[in-house]
Amino acid sequence: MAWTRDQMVARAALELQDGFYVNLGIGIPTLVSNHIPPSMDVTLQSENGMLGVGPFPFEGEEDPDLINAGKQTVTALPRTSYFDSATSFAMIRGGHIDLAILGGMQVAENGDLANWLVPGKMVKGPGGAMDLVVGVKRVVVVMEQMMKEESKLVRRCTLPLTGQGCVHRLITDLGVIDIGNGGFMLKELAEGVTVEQMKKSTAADLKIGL
Amino acid sequence: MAWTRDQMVARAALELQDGFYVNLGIGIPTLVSNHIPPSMDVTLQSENGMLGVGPFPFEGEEDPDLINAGKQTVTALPRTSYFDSATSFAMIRGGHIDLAILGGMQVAENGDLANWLVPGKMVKGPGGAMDLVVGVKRVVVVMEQMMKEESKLVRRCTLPLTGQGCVHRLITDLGVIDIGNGGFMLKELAEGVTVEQMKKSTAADLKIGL
Amino acid sequence: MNKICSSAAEALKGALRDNMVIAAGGFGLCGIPEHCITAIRESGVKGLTVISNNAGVDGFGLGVLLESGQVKKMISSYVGENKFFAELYLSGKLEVEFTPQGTLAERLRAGGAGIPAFYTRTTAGTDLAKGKETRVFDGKPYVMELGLKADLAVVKAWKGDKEGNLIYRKTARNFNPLCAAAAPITVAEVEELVETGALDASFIHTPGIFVQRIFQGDRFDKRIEQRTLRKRG
Amino acid sequence: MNKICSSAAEALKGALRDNMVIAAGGFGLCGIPEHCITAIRESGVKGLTVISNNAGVDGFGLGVLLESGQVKKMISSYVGENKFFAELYLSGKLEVEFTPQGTLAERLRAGGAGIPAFYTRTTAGTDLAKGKETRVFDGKPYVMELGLKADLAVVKAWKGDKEGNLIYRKTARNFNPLCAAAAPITVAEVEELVETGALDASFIHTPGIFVQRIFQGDRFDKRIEQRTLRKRG
Repeated sequence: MAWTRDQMVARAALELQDGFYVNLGIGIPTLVSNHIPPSMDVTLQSENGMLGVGPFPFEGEEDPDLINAGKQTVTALPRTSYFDSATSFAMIRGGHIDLAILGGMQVAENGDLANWLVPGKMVKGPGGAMDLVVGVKRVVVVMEQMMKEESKLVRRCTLPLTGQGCVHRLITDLGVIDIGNGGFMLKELAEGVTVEQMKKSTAADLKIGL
Repeated sequence: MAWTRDQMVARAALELQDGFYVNLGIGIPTLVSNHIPPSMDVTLQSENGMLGVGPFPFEGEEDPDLINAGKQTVTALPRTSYFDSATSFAMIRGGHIDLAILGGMQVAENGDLANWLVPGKMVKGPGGAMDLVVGVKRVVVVMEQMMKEESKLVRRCTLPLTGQGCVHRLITDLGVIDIGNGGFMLKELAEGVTVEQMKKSTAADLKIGL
Repeated sequence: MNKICSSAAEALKGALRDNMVIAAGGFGLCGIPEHCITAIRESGVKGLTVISNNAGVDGFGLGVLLESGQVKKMISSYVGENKFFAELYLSGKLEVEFTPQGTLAERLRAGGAGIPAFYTRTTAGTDLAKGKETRVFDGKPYVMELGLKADLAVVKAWKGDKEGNLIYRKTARNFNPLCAAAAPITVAEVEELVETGALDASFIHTPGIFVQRIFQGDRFDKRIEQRTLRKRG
Repeated sequence: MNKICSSAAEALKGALRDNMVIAAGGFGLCGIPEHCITAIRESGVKGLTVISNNAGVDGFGLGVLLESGQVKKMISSYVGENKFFAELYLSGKLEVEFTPQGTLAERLRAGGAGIPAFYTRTTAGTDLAKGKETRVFDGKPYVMELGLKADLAVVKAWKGDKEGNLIYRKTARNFNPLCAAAAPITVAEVEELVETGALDASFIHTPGIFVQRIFQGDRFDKRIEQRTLRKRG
């Protein structure tokens, strides 16, 4: 047993706090926006130049001039502001964003993150991820724990790094793992997942901090 | 005989060209705006954040939110745009301004300019002058040639520099002097001024290029 | 000084040459100078280095310049949407300088602002920092990045006036103002050319000093890359 | 998260301490946060380092904090309008870090944007470059300047909403947006506090993320420093 993608995303939403400015990465992290409690005041930043990202539009209301960093059509909110890319990354690099929730391909026990390149195979580019991981106050990675038969939680990343020592917390389909001085520290298990299973699915030491 | 202040300023206005973006320094250079030919399309920049500076307001129309870099009340034109100080100096430092006309206390034959500090006496600060002299494509200095009994055209500046080798042309009450590889080069004499008088009023070599 | 042109072709006349560097605004297909891209394609100019956050998609945006073989090198942050790009790159037919999005934005801004270099934490300790100077500030490593200038910038705005003052609409702003300031010749295509004075002076995004030529595009395609909707009810 | 305060005193509550660094917007007396300056004076906080392009005039603007002896150091570009300032400085009672206006603007922007240092031609070869690193790019000397951050920023805007989104009026913008981004706590005083949504999202000068507290000033003095007029007719 493990968390479904939706459960992972719901768990990731618990990282949000009232008043937070948050950047959600492309893909699974974007889904976190569906789980923001209505009572909570969270402002989403999209690095293409928007603060206060609203929900997807209803059919017929989509606007080609209004997209998020994943190039998806979105809507505005009363609080929304638009700005150029330099200002957007001034926010990010300058430490003004409270939380980034990003996807990952590998996370190492020293907090290194790889999520932008598989040499010779995948060529997409770093996008805004490299700026987000060094600039945002807290970085949470949401990803499946295993890639085929291999754990994505490793001693040292073998894929090219996105950032060094930048990940604070990992949310996978198996549970929640923090990264501290000593490496991976298990904080929560998904329903039905055992410590043993979590250890097997981690290609590095795992301290238990449940 | 020599040029009056108004004649100096009128001569400085001949430096303008159609389509130019121009920054006029505080004081005498500001007066150049009175001499722009109506047929000429010149846009004035003020480093406090305005492109397209209009004339002084009529009485009763002055606006405390609309001033030039000399803190004088001004007006807007149809073409006007406002921006913050970083953008303003991006224009200046980035080489987007065609011409700056500035005041001076000393100009040296190597093009050095001093116009911001008399140690122990005057304390005003560099303002925007140090950015203007390095960033603007062409720098013209307008000033009296003599300060009391001393020439302001010198071999080397004794006052603290505003910028190194930055002045292209000097317009004084006695005439027009260019600065090139070889030092000062006399280009024009004011009405009634002799070469001899100009040489006496220059504390450095003066080539004659009339 | 007349900045107004009747078409992209006229606006780009004399401004194109082989092996030049062109900065192009836009994020994905949002706010791209589509008329200028078409005119560049039709001009046949080649060996281009193009600075653009993305590379369009197959068959639209900058993708068309990749397909026509006019581009030698891209300086971009993300090209995940373009399959043909990936083929060209992986087969060594296209040179790519991957630059993180924030670094790309800041390098363009620096180029336009007379800043030859700056330091950023971004890429420190990664492959993209290889060959670059690093330096420690406050105990953390930073990478020196160089300002980026182009020979020509092509940008797309919502409205513009005859002085070249521009405003952008919503997220179609993105890299456009940065590109506009980073080149000695900037060509702006606008959806609506308005009289000088029609734009509010306090809300101009790109002051006219950064724009040398401007034209009103006759029809904008403005394609949507990811049409993502929510259900009613 | 409520950012709205009823007064400058409430907005600055808990944000002031001796020997702190405060960045203050404004150019001359144009666009200065006059209510915050008064509240800082009344708080009695001392030993301040103030980052501001100018130092007000005798009796108004930052001049009042100089007169009350609360300022230890100014980081400014031009202080020619303030006689008392000159006295304090020449008698060694006030420390001054003269920073060219463009460098000051860029240092504040860098501080807010996570750029620890950048290079500029400005001051190269002058006394103000002494003790600073210089470096040659493209054959010309450049000076390394450090990003500038404050503990607190006080800014003045024309209109603001409850999220802290701000717009400025005409040349009263100047250093205000740069100061707002360069401090972890920014207090904005506005002439008019409007409902969220009343400002056009494409024309917001300072997005709310840069503003932590906001209040509507009850009356703005808005003095004119050089009332310069032209004659009718």
